[in-house]
Amino acid sequence: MHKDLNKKKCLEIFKQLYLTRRYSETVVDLGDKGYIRGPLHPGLGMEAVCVGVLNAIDNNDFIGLSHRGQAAYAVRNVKIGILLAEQFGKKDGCNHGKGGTMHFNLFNEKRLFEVDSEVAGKVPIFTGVALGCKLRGLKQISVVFYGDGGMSEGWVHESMNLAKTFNLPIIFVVENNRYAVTTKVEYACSVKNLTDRAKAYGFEGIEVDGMDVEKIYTVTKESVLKVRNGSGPINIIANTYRFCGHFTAEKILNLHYRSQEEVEEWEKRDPILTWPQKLIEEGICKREEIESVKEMVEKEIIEAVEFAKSSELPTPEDALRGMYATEYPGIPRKGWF
Amino acid sequence: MRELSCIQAAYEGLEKEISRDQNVYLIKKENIFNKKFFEVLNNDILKNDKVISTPKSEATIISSATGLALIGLRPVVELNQIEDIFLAFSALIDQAAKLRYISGGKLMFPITYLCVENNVYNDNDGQHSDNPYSFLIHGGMKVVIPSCACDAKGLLVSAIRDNDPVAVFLPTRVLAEKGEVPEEQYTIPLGKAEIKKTGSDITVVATGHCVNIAIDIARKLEAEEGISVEVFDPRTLLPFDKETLEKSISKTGKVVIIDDSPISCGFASMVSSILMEEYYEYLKRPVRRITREDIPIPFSKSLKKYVLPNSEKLENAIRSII
Amino acid sequence: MREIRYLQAVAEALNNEMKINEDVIVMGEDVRESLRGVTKGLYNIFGKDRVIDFPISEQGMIGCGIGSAISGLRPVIEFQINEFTFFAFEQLILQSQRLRFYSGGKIKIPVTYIVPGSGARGGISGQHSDNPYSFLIHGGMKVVIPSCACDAKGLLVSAIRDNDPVAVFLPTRVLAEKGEVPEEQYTIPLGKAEIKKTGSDITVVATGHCVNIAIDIARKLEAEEGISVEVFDPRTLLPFDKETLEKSISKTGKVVIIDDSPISCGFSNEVAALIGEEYFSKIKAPVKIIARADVPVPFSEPLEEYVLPNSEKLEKAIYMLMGRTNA
Amino acid sequence: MTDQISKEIMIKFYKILETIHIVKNNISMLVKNNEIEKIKYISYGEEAIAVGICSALEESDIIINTYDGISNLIARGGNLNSIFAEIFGKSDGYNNGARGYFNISAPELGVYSANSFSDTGVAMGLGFALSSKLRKENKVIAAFYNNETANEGIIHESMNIASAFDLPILFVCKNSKNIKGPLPEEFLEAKEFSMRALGYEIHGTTINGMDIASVYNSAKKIVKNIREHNRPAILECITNNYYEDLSSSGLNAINKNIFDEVEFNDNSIIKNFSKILLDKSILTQKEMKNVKHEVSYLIKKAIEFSKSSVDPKPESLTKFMYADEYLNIPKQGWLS
Repeated sequence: MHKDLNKKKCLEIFKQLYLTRRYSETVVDLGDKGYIRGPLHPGLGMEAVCVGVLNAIDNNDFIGLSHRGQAAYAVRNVKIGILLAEQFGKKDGCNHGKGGTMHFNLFNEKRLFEVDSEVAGKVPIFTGVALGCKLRGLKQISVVFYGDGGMSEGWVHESMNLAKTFNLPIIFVVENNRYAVTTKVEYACSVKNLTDRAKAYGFEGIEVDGMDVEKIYTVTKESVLKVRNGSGPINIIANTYRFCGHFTAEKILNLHYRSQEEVEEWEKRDPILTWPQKLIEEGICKREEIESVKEMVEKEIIEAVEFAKSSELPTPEDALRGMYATEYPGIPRKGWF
Repeated sequence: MRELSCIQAAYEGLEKEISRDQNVYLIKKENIFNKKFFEVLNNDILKNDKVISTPKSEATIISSATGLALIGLRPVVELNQIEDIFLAFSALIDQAAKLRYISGGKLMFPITYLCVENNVYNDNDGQHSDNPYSFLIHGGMKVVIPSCACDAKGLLVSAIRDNDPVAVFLPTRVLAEKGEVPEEQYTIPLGKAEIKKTGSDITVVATGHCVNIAIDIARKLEAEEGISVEVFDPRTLLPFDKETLEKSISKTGKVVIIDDSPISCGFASMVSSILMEEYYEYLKRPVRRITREDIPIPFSKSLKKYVLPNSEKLENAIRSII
Repeated sequence: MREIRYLQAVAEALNNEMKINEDVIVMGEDVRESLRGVTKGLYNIFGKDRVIDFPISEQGMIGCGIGSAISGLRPVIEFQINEFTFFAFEQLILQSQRLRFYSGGKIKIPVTYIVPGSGARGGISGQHSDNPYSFLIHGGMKVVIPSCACDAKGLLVSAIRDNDPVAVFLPTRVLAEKGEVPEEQYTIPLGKAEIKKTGSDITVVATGHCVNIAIDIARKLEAEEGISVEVFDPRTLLPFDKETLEKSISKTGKVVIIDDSPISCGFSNEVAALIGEEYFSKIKAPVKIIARADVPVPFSEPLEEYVLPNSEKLEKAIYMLMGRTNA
Repeated sequence: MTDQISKEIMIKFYKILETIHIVKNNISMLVKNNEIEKIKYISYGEEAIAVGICSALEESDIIINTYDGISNLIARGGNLNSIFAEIFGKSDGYNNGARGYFNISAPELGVYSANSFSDTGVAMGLGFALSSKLRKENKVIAAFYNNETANEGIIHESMNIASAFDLPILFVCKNSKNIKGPLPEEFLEAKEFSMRALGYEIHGTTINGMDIASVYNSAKKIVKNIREHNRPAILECITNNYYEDLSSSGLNAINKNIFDEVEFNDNSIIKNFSKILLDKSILTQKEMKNVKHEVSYLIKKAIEFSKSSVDPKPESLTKFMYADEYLNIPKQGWLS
């Protein structure tokens, strides 16, 4: 075990993993029951990447999340209630019901940014954030998550070039879950070794097992040190897998892009199972301690659901507020009604 | 008062704003003009370390300006080819214009896009010849298009101080036009139109360089035939100053709109639809639109004139409804 | 006649067209598996050479479509999400729409862009709910938005056979609706509107899923209030069939426009401006516009309802124009 | 290197080089004399690349231009009459007067251009390559782009797709050491653009783009490779570009000549090449002079032809715009 990962930290990490998992499952369940509108994109199976990376950096470093980065909220102690309230479209949601799933905004409070849901859209934005940090002389670094699908998007390439050009303090984390919706990474991506992309721009790319929190933690710790010293960007490729479909509607679509065996093979490496097992095997903590964490999480989830259910819906007229920071009469225009 | 060209006025405003506010940065692409551009303007903005030169990657540059704004800076992004708006359409329409709203009104994106040399009069064949502001209006972004040097400075400064993304278009045709510009820093509020010439028979709504066309025609018609033309320059296309237009239209009851962007779903259509919906009772005659046709700009001179709005078309339109 | 769903009609049209014409190929993201259902099963029939999955690279994909269209293929490109058009906006407008012009009319670019699931789907928030057709109209591209299954099949076939880029928008809210659709392959010409319901008191110009809203309201008002509403569905937004609109307006003299894209510089504005310019003398009352407010679509249901056009707003507008007090 | 190239081809190269150069000089004169529509600038220094690459391709192959399409077009055997008619905006031009100088294209010769200064036409090359592959036409597509646009996302997308789909494209990067403010190297840790090939598992080479023989030989080899294996490749050609500024609008209306008065007339490519020809006694001074005279004569004829050509008719606007025409489009505003 990495020297920084003491018992307390290890249990905390388990709590974060488990809370994320339970939150995702709860959301899917609530979606099925009709409490949450629209499709959901849970990161089931991919929790380790986010948890590993976020534990290895400071709490005030800037994070651009992918749409499967729900674990980040658990790591930064966000109340699950306000996320659920947002997904219920309620007033107490973190975006007051305007953003919904995939757009949680906790940037001011927690430096977590998920507002934008464009494919890899946060990559150029966070290149800008990193540039801003450099211009303003801030010590914070930026970490931005995107998927293997996003790697084919033009602005990811532009951002990597720009980040190296200005030697920006940014870590690009690719959550390579092997499928861009249904398209295999081997089909869409022209390099076998994904780290070659970074090398083509003259900076380091590191591949890491994305199901192993400790490995991710170690790699990130080392990278952060270099990035903070001003040696420019780093690209981490974390190989992981999503256990669920691309989105919740997938189960009715009858898709055949991957085999059941493949899913089961990966499920054996589920961080929610392997991490506590490792802790127990290495004698870091006891089974009972793990169980008590689980109980705590269940309670938290129940409270959060209650909170979200009891929160009020926004008033319809709110729909026209919040578009502009400097307001003028007559905008936003709304037509005749 | 001293006279400056429109572009000099704009960059003077920008330079002073950069020195005044430590958060204002100029992000510009490296390009062919770089070395001499500011020498020509007699402006030493480049000596300022708050000017960031970037490689040509428009989508990322515009999107990263959103990132700069996210942590409290007020970037001014110079777009010197109008293609940039198309290449970075996602970053403009889907990110900058939307993110504040999606965040529940919590985040703020004070970004200014300064679009210089943006139309057909810049000797580039048909390329870089678009005036894509109607796209941005449809996307909900504030759009400013000054028609003279004095407006250029004041509106640009307002745009920089505005807390939302604002696109400022400096039409090529007016870049070199000189006008009186106060030395001190001043602002002209967004969303306020100006009556560039008063009149009582007909209102001409004109934007950008078309304002000058309209004023010339107005003078000519007044002198030669006693037709009194009022020239209405909205200056800000979004927010649009309906109230001033109402005043003008209640007086004249007749409107011609002249605008240099394609006609379908363009700015002229928006003004016309406002008139048809809200000020219908004042209207005595059809609302005429003189705009660019829905056709790209051809190279051939003989074809160009069919595509672009010009004074002859405006004059005909005025006569047709007087 | 048999009844099938809108989406089935679209898929059938595409399938038949690929059988008839070997040059028709399908490109898009996840088109093999088909998330949206438009291309379902095509991969098994036509194979990897004619059903081509792309990486998430919209610019590259559209560029590839343009090149293959110039060299004689007829690509049908699916945008999985309506906002993906923004990524490739430069390729869509500056290249695919204009290259023919700048070649001096020497080349043809017969590309069809399909945008399935355009518009708000309910709970998918600001960045996946747009109806970006007004952007394309302003760029000069032919735009089609069928409102029923029968139109969808015929118009899609016409779009594929058209020798210019045509964007076909399939509004989410009608994808599951059933309608009578002939079995054989047929075309409905672009640029021809259809009067979906005749009436004499007022004309409602409606697009996409708003056509159904308008028809429902028209029936209701006719039965309950005796107001005779004519529902005008342009079907093709560019070219716009103003002749049919003129006929309708000459009869009614009153117009409401209902359209699900943002109001400013949107399609609704274009129609209103057209009326103000060319049919001013035929109009007896102000034109009313029911369109989306100029904000991204919010997530929460009451907020979303407030922003989008709906039947309640349309009903009020009609009452108002008819001078009824219950407005 | 030059030894491998036959005498006839060397002479042909010389003639094309001179033609491109004299055509550009003539256009510049026409702009200065206000005889044609304004053109913002004319670039010199890319002629060897145009001639080398275009000569290495087969006739059925396809070329995607940058803004300097005219060099490619002439190297491809473009008709001078049609070229000048286009620059005069006349109906006999390659694009019937719609396009003009920049990004001129000639579909009949397989020379295409995007409507772009950002070289986004590279993506279009994917489509030509794809359809050639599907129809087994065995074409190679040469897609040109510049160093300044090499950082555009669309170039990356295109290279990724080309490699993932095994498409026969040659990406030709014209890396000019001379233009656009600071050298592009300042923006690039990887000093050469061909290094980008690593990110797509394709072949990348950097050569001297001022040396026509080296361009021709490398291109020949790479094109052969592409044709056999259906794999894309990057060929980076280092050049020295110069711009001659001709614009008169916008900023230049305030102060003429934003560009440095560089040796835009610098014809080092031709000078060096002539020297080789003389040294190897392939051509004599006199024969060279004759070539120049011959070319100048043809150009004079072409200019005369263009002046007498008719203006395109306004109806052609609609025809250019849509292949299938309908009522009411393209929409035209109110006209009396």
